[in-house]
Amino acid sequence: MLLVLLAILAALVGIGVAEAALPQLGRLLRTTAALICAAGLVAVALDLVLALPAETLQLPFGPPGVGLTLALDGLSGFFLLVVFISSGAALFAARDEPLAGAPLIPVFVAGMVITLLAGDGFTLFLGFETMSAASWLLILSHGLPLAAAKAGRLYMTMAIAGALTLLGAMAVGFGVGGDFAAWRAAPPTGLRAAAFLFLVLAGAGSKAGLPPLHGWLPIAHPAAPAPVSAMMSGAMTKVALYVIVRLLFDLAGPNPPLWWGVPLLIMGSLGALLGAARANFETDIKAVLASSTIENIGVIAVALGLALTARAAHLPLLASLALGAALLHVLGHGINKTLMFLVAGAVDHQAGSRRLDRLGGLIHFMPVTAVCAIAGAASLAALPPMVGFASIWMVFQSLLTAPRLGSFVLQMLIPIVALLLAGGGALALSAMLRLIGVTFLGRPRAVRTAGAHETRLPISLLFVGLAAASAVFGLLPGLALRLASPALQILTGTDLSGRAGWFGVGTQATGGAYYGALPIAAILAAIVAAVWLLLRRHPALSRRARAWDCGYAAPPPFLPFGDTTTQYGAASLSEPLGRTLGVPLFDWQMATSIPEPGETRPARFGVVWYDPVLRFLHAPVLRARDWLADRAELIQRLTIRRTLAMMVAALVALLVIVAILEQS
Amino acid sequence: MNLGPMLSLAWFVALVPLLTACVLGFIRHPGTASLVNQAAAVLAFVLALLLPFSTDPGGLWLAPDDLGIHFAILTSFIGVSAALMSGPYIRIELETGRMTPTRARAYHALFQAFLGFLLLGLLADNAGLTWIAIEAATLSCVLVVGLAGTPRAVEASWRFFIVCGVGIALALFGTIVLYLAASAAVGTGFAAMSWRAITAAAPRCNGLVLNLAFVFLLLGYGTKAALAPLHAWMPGAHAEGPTPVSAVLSGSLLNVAICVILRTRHILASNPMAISPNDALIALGLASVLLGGISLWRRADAKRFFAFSTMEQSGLAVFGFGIGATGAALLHLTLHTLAKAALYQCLGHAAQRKGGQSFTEIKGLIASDRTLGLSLAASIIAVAALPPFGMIVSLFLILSFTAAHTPWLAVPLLIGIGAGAVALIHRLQTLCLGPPTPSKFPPVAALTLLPALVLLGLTILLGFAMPPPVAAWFARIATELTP
Amino acid sequence: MIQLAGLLAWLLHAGLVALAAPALTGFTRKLRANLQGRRGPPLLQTWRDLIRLWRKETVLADNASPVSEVAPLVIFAASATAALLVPSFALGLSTAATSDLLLITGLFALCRAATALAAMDAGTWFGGIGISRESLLSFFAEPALLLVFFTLALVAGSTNLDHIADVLRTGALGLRVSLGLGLAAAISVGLTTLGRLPIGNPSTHLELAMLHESMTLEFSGRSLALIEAGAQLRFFTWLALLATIFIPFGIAPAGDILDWPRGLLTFGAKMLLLTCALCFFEACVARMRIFRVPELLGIALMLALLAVLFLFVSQGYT
Amino acid sequence: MPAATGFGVFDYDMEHLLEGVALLFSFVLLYQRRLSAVINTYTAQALTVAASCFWQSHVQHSGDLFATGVVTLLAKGIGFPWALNRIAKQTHAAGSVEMSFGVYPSLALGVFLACLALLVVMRIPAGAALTRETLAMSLSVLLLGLAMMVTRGSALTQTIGFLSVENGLALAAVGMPGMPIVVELSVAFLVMIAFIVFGIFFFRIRAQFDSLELHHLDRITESPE
Repeated sequence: MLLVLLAILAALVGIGVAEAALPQLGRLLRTTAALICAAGLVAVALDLVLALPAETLQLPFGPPGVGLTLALDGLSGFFLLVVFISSGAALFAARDEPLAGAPLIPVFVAGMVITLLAGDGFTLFLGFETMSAASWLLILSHGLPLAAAKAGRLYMTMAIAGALTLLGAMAVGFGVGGDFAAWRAAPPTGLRAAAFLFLVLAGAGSKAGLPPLHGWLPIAHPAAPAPVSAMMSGAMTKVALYVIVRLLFDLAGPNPPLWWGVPLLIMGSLGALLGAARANFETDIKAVLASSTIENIGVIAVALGLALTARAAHLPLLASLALGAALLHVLGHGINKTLMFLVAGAVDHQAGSRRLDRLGGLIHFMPVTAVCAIAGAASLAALPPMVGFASIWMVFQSLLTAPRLGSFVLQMLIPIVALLLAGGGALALSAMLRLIGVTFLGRPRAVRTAGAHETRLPISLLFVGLAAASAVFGLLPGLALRLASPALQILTGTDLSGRAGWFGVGTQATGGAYYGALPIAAILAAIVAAVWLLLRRHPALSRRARAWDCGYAAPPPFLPFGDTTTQYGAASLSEPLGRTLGVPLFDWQMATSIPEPGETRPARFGVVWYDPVLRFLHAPVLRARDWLADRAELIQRLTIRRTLAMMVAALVALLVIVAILEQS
Repeated sequence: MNLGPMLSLAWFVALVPLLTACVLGFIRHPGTASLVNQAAAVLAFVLALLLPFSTDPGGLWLAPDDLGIHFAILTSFIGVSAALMSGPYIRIELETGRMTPTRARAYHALFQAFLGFLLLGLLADNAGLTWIAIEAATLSCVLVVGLAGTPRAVEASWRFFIVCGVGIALALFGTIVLYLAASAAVGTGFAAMSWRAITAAAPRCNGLVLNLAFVFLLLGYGTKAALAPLHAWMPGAHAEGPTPVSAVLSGSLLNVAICVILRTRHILASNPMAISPNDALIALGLASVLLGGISLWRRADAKRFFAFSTMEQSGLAVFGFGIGATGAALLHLTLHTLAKAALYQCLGHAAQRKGGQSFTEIKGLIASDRTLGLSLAASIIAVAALPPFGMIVSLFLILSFTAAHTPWLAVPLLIGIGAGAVALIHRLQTLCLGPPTPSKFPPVAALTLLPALVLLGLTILLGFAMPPPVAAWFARIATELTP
Repeated sequence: MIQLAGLLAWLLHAGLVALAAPALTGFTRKLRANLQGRRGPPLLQTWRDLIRLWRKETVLADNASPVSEVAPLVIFAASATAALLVPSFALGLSTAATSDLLLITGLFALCRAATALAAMDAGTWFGGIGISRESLLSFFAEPALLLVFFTLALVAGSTNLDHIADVLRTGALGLRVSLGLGLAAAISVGLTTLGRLPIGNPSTHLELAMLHESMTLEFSGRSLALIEAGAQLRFFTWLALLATIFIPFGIAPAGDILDWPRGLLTFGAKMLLLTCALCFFEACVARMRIFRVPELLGIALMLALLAVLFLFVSQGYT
Repeated sequence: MPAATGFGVFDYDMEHLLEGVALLFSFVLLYQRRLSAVINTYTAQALTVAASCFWQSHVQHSGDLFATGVVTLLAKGIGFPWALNRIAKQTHAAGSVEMSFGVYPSLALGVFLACLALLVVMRIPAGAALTRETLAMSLSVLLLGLAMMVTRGSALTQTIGFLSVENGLALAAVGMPGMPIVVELSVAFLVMIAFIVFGIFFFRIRAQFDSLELHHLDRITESPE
């Protein structure tokens, strides 16, 4: 199986190089790349279902003294699944997009696959850097030069900082060289283990978008072309989470200290709240989706934190439930976020803009895309029949059963984490409703939006396919958890086979809470069908008229779409939230400009808010860098005589030091 | 003085460029001069390639060790690429009138002189001869830098000369004291001057004298290697003057100086009485990385910017030697020399096309000159140690070694490297992307960029798919260096 | 045998819900009118309204999309499913295994989502008022509700409604402090989600006061009938939820057919008791300003958190 | 091998005297205010070094040292001072030397550096006594030459400082028993080349900044690139 994946890897890089050489074959090459991803998906799914044993492979070439080893087991298999789904869909959607950096997309996928298949520290680092560099170049090759440059620079700064921190973590934890098998034998202990934990969380956490290092994500992900944003949010953040799971769960040994899960719990719950709140205030579709990624990553982090704590307390049942929740959410979010970003790309392409207050009423012009978007948003907002609800349900169940873990601090922390997570969930639902409502429903807010028409058939089929996949996993969560069972077996010893059947998933084999996904969906469908039949049996009259609007007069004839400005826009929908939640978190202020009497310009209603992370974390770092650069500049500006004086001083100092050393 | 001992292979490697330099002094026509220049460089490289295979390549005062041979091959290879670049480069300089035919002639002569003295410095076994070779190489480089004649070039060459003059004086004094220490153990005369003899007799020498020698040799050759407090001359020297010599070749001057420092370190390390030399190397290396990485943020001139990047990366290599990651540091030095040579070639062509070397003048290269822009971007990515180029391997090894053994040292190192890499990324975006600035010459022909692309290809090959004999060669040098 | 009994009980429960939900809303209106000295509409008025609306002609806004036609169906289905899941007079219904508190919250969220989408479809500004206020209140309400479930899960061991009712019914737990705090929090959250008086005014069409009605302003005929029925079902479900958990006495145990009549009687008494309490409360309370509601819900949140913490302290949870 | 070491042996005393005189001249260099005086002091120091070469050749009975002595005498004793004077006249260098560091502080610095040199070298066990003292003296001359370069403001004085450093090196090289001729020759040879380069520089700096004062160069260094 590893050889198949190696062939896929080579093919991807080959396609990248081929496309760079022959740009005119772009469309064909990207289709083949998509097919290769699909083949990879099938291969990995087979591997997971048949639960084939783990394999390792030492590549013949590779850097001197370190060597490149690849390893495939259940855990990397599951994440490969998500990466292949997201990349395959993105590549298929990118077929006819005029992308300057197109040859880099297969390289980006290859980078992610290398990271997942890494069998030793260097390959992991190499994959991590390849995927960062490829996506950075893709950001630069797209969009307005100024915005792309700023986003690209911020993105690459965080990527390099993250990669170097991860390198430091692996070196501090496991020393130099040696593959994962050797590392597993000698996990870090004591102070090194604590340093290892925080460095891994800082390095891979910043890449995944865990607070406090998540400030860059809502700026960088939207700047990339739509298919690449889909892969960055859908797949790359999951690869970063894979690195956290692999290093903290698998390689850090079977019994980590009990408090290891706490940072993940805190960062995850904060991420859920901040990400969801921010999604309500963003005005660009892709920024809303990027912020919602932070929320979902937060939820996954909470689940991972719980699993880690349960593993430390040797409760395999709870650990496997929490980890199952995390993996199901990874799969669900991977599919739905890819779908939503591709929809955002289609909307941007058809309606000419990504800004929410220039869209509206797109459901009339792009019905299929709208329906798929509603399905995707429903899952991201964790509404019952969808996969999002199944994983959130499992996360809350593991949260509710967690207080048995004992330590008093944990008992205090778990309710607060649950509180923040529930708040985040509510905000996510509001954000998704706002996104769908303002983009697809109501009346077009700009004439250009009325010019939109449905995407071409293959893309629509892609959307329907993704929405269907999300629905299938929603109705049959057991299927996804079966795919995850090899990973659960490796990390927690038991999988959810007893508890996750075909119809739904429960917390214990018998008794305990049980979420029957299929029966509930059946009841819903039955009721809807019954009422629908009732409606058809004796059809009543139905006609179209002007919207009642509580008796307001008809809009003047020169407004083709009626008075669109009275509709609730993006800013006004989140105005009550802004007043209460936005002020403390984001320094939210209303910036209204009322024209003076006699002025002809229209009144403007705007909102101004700032990301706390960028103000209180990034800005001080930049100030420190400038201060240091100014100090260093003094040395550059030294005149010749002062330079010589410095050299003589160095000589004298060295002589004195040597003299002192020789005395002792 | 019969010439028998002078006929050895090592002498040929050094003498070919030197003799060509004299010949080039008389060739009027710039076209033939650059052809002769290229031929001589290729010949020197081929001869250098034969060095590892010949049994006793030595000769009078020349008995190169593996380290010397390794860097001789590397320097002569860089010399070939610089020579291939100087052909078209000088032609354009002549067209713009920035260089008169007489100066072009002087340029080619000094090019070969510089290359010859560098090779002599590497292959010399006699400490005095090494000193003379490096001093002569510095002088020829100073003259080349001074050729430009602009006020900034004069200031740079004056600073270059004074700082290097003082450095070389300290180095001479160090050599004299080394001779004093060795003569006590080995006896006076030439025996006490040969690196091999001194290294062999190191344990028997007087520790205190060796310490004194080490201080002066470290500071003297440290100035040549542009380590932190002694680096004042290097940015100006790299930035002014014609690129093929002042930037591409002068990178190798740093390598030669580092070789000598490594030999001194070997001598000191094998003498129990002397202080351990590694702490000094670690301190200077770390200072170079931090100062280099941070002052990258205040540069307005492209060539000076990359000069600081050279200082940072060679500082990291010296740091690597200091903490004991010898193999990785050697690989890092080699890969960085290749990558930086490629980068400077592209930058040289870009600066010529845009008629200036500040960041405001060179913008949007990919838009105006696609092949040049892409190759400059690739070389900046190579220098920033990002995949797919090989420097990521050596960077990973050195940083992991540091983090594993002395974590508290790894923190400032990671910050310095991170700051440097981000500055490179930032400059890549301004140089290669965005709207282009007007360029005075037609786009570069792909052929002229061939040397740069070959260099980049070599970094990938050496990084990821190093052939076994080369790997064995690196391992042998590494074991030879660690006492 | 239990499956058969369970199915029978479930069908009986379904019939009960279908009949009682509109009647309950009618009774509430009647009682509130009497409390204000008015005669109020007859008890069956809600049935007549539903039938009248069912036969009326549906008028859709000119730019309304299929969402306006599907949303009422989804609202009604979700509310009905939630109603069917909550055990009323007997335990061990056939849906007992999957009647989970989190699932019921999810179904309510689905209703809210469908209503919001339907509201925005017409493109008028009334829908926007409701949605923006709803998103504000839901941020404060859902965490409180979850903490109440947290308390119940810790007391009963799982969030399965059937199991909780069974434990509370038989367990000699007496009046526990945390359950009392949980009840207070649950009531305030219930009032918010249903839009009852102190938070919103269900009977008026004044823009400032409307919470749910503004979202369904554009609907008429059958759609409005379905939405009204959904609202009544949700009202019934909430009261049934409070009755089953916080007044657990008298529910017939699973499979014990003979006990059903007693279960039915006690359930009817409980529902009437709760409705009267609600009406008395609403009679003497005025509507709060929308930005004061977060404070009320903040208090509910604190009560729920205290409930959980008291649970740890009192039981000395290991 | 040199005669028995230790005080009271005439050969050793004479060598020690010459090196002492050279060190004295280094101090005098730091003291001078006028440019011509600086050049004359340098010439005196060069002559002392030449004398030391001759004396060492007599003591060590080696013809090479005698040749070095002749070369030093011709190049540094006569050639350089002549060229320096000519350049000083041609570039109309100002009479007085720009004293950016003041006389007494530079002398104090000189004393400190001399003490440091002695401290560092004297701890070497008394092997070849002659070489230890020579090493100390030449290191002092070297450090004082560096001090001269650092403290004086004109390109010309900086060159003389550099040449004084070369004198220190020559003293050290000559003092080492049996050090092969190649080093001394090369020292002289390279100083020659360095001097020619200086010459070129002077004219070029003169052409660019019409003065040899370093503050013009400093202005460029301090101006942003």
